[in-house]
Amino acid sequence: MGIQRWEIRPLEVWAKAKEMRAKWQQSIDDAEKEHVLLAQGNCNWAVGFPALRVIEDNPVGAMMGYRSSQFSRECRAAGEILGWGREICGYQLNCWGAMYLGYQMDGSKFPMRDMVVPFPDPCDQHTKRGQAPMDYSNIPRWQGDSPLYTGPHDPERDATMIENKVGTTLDIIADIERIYGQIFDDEKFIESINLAHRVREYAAEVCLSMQHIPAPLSQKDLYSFYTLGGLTKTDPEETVELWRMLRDEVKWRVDNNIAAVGTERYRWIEAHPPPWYFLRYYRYMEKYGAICIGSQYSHMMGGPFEFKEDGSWGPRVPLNSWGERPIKTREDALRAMFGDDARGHNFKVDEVIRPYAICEFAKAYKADGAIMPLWRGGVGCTVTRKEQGLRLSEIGVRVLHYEGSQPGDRTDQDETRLLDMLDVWMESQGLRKLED
Amino acid sequence: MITAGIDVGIENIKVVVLRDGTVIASGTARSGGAGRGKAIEQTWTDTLKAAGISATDITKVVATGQGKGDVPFANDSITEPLADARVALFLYPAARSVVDVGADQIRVVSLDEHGAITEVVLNQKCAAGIGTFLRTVARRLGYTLDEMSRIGGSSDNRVVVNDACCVFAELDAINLLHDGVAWQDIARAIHRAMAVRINSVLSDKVRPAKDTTVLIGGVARNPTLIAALEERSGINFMIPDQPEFAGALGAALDAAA
Amino acid sequence: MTREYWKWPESRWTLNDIDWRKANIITAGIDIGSVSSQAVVLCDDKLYCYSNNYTSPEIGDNAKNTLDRALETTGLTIDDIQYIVGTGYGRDNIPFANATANEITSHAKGARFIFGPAVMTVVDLGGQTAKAIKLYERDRIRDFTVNDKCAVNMGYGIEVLADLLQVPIEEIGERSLSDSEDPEPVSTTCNTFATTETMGLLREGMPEHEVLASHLFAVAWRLYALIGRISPEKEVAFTGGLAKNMGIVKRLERDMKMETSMSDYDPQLAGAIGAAVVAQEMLASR
Amino acid sequence: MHRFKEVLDNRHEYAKNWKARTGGKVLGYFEPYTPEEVIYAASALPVRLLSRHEPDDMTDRNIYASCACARDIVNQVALGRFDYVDGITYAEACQWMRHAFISSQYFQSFSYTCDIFVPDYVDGHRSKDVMYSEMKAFKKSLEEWTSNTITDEALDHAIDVYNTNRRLMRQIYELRRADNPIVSGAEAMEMVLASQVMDKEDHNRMLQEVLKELPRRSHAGYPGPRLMLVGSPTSDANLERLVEELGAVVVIDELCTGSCYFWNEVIPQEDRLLALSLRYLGKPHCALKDNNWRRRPAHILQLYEDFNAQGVIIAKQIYCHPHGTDNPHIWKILRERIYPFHFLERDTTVPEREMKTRLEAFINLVEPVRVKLRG
Ligand SMILES: Nc1ncnc2c1ncn2[C@@H]1O[C@H](COP(=O)(O)OP(=O)(O)O)[C@@H](O)[C@H]1O
Ligand SMILES: Nc1ncnc2c1ncn2[C@@H]1O[C@H](COP(=O)(O)OP(=O)(O)O)[C@@H](O)[C@H]1O
Ligand code: SF4
Ligand code: SF4
Ligand code: SF4
Repeated sequence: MGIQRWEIRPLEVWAKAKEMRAKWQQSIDDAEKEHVLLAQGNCNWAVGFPALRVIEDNPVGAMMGYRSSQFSRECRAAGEILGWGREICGYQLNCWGAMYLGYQMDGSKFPMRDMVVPFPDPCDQHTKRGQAPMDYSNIPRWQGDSPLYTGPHDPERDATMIENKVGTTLDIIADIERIYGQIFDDEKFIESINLAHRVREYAAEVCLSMQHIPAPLSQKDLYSFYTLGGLTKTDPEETVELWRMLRDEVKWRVDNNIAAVGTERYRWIEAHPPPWYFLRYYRYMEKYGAICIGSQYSHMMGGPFEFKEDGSWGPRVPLNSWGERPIKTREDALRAMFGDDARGHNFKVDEVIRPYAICEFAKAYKADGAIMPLWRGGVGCTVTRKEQGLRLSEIGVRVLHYEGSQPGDRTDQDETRLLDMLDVWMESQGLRKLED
Repeated sequence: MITAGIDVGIENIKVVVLRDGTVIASGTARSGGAGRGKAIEQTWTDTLKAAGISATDITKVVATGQGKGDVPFANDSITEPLADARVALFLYPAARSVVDVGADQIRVVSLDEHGAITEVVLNQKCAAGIGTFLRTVARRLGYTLDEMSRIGGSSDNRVVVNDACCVFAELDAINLLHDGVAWQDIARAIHRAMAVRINSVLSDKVRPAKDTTVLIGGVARNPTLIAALEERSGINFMIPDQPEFAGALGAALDAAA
Repeated sequence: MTREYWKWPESRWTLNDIDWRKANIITAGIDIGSVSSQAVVLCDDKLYCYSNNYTSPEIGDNAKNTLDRALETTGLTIDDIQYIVGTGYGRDNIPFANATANEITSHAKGARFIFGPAVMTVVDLGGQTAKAIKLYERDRIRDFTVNDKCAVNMGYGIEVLADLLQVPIEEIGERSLSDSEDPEPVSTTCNTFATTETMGLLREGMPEHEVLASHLFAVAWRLYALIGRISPEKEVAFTGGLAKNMGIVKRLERDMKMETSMSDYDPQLAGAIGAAVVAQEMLASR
Repeated sequence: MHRFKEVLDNRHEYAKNWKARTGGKVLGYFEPYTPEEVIYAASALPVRLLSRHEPDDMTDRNIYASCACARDIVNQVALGRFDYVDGITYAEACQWMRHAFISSQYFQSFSYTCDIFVPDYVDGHRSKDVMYSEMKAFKKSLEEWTSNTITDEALDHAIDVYNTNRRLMRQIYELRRADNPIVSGAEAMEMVLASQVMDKEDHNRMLQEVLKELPRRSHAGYPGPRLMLVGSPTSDANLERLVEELGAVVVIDELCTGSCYFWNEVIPQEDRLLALSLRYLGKPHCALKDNNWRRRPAHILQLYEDFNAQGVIIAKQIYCHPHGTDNPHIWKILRERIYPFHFLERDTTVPEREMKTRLEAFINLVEPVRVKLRG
């Protein structure tokens, strides 16, 4: 029996994405020269401050693991020498290892942070993330919470939790204004929230389009755009435009059955980021005509999704929907932002306390299989991963677990073994390589 | 029709020659390191000689095992679970699961009523190397594998070693040794700890059924380990005569199919 | 019988230049390790004889046999030895020892005997564990660290590797050094992972010397992170059997910029020598 | 004194007897942030689910790379050791414990489960609002489950019992400040551990008896150097025992299963739930909750000095990330003051010789006694 082959075609919007990426890089390089405050963390409201730049060690650490295993190893050793354990998130090991060493991958001085404004996340390693720079150079830190709970819905609990987040953030903003003498620009912040929402709407459409057979994009494409989703900080209008274009093109691809993988005959999902230094495994799976159609993690850019009452799968309408309630003040904007994160509605919560939620995702996207990492470093990456696997196999989705240290740390990653396991797994499902 | 299967494991190479469903010759050798190519060649020619046939008599050669790519004369190769499934169903048509415990890897293959594979579970890294560990530990205690297995079986002492992985088990074993604990008791403790580890792989995802599970791989030659594993898991394994050749036989069967 | 690649050569030796009958102080040190056992005899401040062999599973007789081998051909008997100190994993199983010494202490003292009194950082690379020791004021211990559970299985792991790869254990180090650049190391945390990964590399067609390089590079990294914890001096004295594996020591020199102390003595003897030195001190303090 | 160890070793029997005696429900909890007083006031018995190592081939299917502490609990549940536990609750702290909370439900069905969110930043002025709201929700759900109304009187009684327990435990710990402590580290640890699996009124009674007997205890000889134990929680006193066998004495610990469990009391106020919220937020910081304003390093140093320790053993569970992340700073502050410390990783079994070598060398380092003569 012949294999169905779909037409493939490069994405046109790539050109624009590339151009934007270059600009973004430039802006980062320029920022080095400007005298801005550097905050460790990740917060959407930072745009409101005229001279505050946030860097999350996630991308920094991931990039290091990806670019130079030698440097990442040095960083790791620097951290281990000071007492870090192997169970620590590899992004941190990389990033703070460089801080201990005092220099970055390219040999330049490590940019010390001026403050820590951590991104509240259910992952404990996220919580502890601000610890290293804070302990190392005695800088202030503002830790927020990431409240969640299981069990029946309790509006009172929800409200307190959201209010806690809104209130804490208001305090932090006030603190920063007071300490550093910068004035927070509400208008800019509100605008950015509105724009972010539009990006998210387009992104949600893009994500939904992955349900189509053949899938118009692959997980790798999603990742490339994923990073551009958070760039509203540099050129908001342009980002929105990019996402609109992507949405349109994807729509066109769906209508015309243009595939990301021409031989698509097997659809798999994953959980959590892949090993950034070993993206080759996507390509390898394509040899079997197997395409990765995303993960709860990559689809997060479209916001939280859920099955609707009519059985369709779609983005959840936020608790404090932007559409329904106009955003006028700083507080409104924060509430809109955090309302989204309320319990049971974001991917992290699903990962951490609703392991079965991945089944909904698998069903919606007609997945045949799931490939899931088990990381030794970083609890948030691995918590409930095996539970998810069990739940998936209960509903007939085949699951492959592979082991490693962490997406940004290749220490325990056995690449040969992973490829071997892919062969074993695919052949045991009756599939053979189409090409070699 | 004559076919052959060759299973290149991390520790051992196994060759089986099959004529119309009957094994006419088999051979094995250490697979070693860089010298593996030569060892494969050698085992192959030796086995053919024992069978009294020449390579041209053979319709098809299929390779399997982690080193299946290193067999230049193979006509095809299949991944290990396929070979496991083939041989299990050939020897025991009622089989629903196959457990293969080799030098490095543990595999659990579940089958449906038509013999199709429904799930494959591979060991986690911390459960790797059990076969090799048992072999080197025997050597360290000054025994052959058979002896160690027998001696371990003769103990009824309940000392335990850590069951998290081979390394931890070994640490505890050395500790006991220097504490003056009798060897047979240590041997037994080691076998039991390894049984716990293997059973943990069996417990993953789909538990093999009590009476329809085949156990193959070199470690299935170890009666004390099997006893411990059966006790721990509650499974009565079906074990072929030469379980270490099962993978190669599976490949030969595949070649004949 | 096929060759046993994992076996390292056992040895025994006597210094024939001196007559033990003329010595004032004769002490012995016995190091019963997880893999190997050594017995040494010191006549005054000279190493007179030693033996170095596998630790036999016959724990009860092991220490005696080891000492007997050292004394073979010397005419010296156990009764001529004034003081015997045991050390190592099995130090409690030396019925004839007058006292025992902790491994950390004995390796520190042994290293100073072997490499000279300037030694301030000692790293023992043994069968199971690695220990990094920092000294001050002659031989007082300022700090020490031992590798934790998931990083053990040092020398013994190499024996298993030699067996799997069918490369003689004494050659593993040399063979791994034929290229000046190392490939990516295999897992640097756990030896079980590292071994599986190494076998995988070989299977993928990586040449043997590169595979070995990859493995030993990983061991060296593991050690580097361990040694770093005690803020080592630039010069480090390596003791223990694995110090004979040049693939590890050279990498620590080349890539981690450590300077290694040199000596003609067999570094594997350090523990036993240290114990014999302790024996001398005990005699002196009596 | 040995009675504490007995209860600890037979904790399942203890709880079963308690149930038979009172007809009450047992609520298992995972983390020390669980407001036990509320449970107690609902006439249920809060029992900390403590790990115990048994050969484990059940948990791999559910958990990966977890510390033995959390993993063993799941194993215990899988083996049915906690069959008497009616409900479980998890007060947000370490994520591995959350995982244990989730996975346990896979192996045993509980008539009640509840998670309580505890802020990551425990000291903030807004933290108490969340904690308070969670307390209220917890109280409500407990009332539903037990069909008992939790009255203010019941809460007052519970607070009183718990505060008494804390005070008595502090008295025991105070005894360890003596030059020659009459309570060993292992004994003290067993007392705290036992308190977490017992009805506190029983425990109080036992403590009062012991406190009466103790002064009559004869002092042994010089106990050896005084050590402090810092690190991941554990459920036994094996390490303390080993150290004390080697000729040193553990005079104080900073473990969440040890001193941190009872260190601070509830300061009564009109709103009982608020008083409780503040008590739990005000606990000595665990490694995970020590954010923004660091309190843990100062607390460790304070204990070190108060108890006149001479060295610190930092024992971390393999895969314990909160301590893995916090350790660098703890090492740093100890180094700055030249307080000797030794770091070790432990899991379910301790290869004794290995550990002995290290501990002995450390004890020698703290107080050089050189070599031990035999006989
Ligand atoms: N006679 C025996 N008694 C006990 N165990 C044995 C015996 N022969 C082989 N084994 C075990 O089998 C292992 C090798 O298994 P095998 O399936 O040949 O490995 P692989 O295919 O991975 O190379 C050895 O490491 C040893 O533990
Ligand atoms: N001649 C040698 N060449 C290379 N490696 C050696 C040699 N001799 C011993 N070794 C290594 O040293 C290890 C034993 O180290 P040793 O310090 O004697 O162990 P321990 O004292 O802990 O028992 C062996 O496992 C082996 O890897
Ligand atoms: S989720 Fe994973 S990658 Fe993210 S902080 Fe936690 S451990 Fe690190
Ligand atoms: S030493 Fe054992 S437990 Fe640790 S990582 Fe290796 S195999 Fe796993
Ligand atoms: S705090 Fe540490 S020991 Fe406790 S559950 Fe978490 S990881 Fe395990």
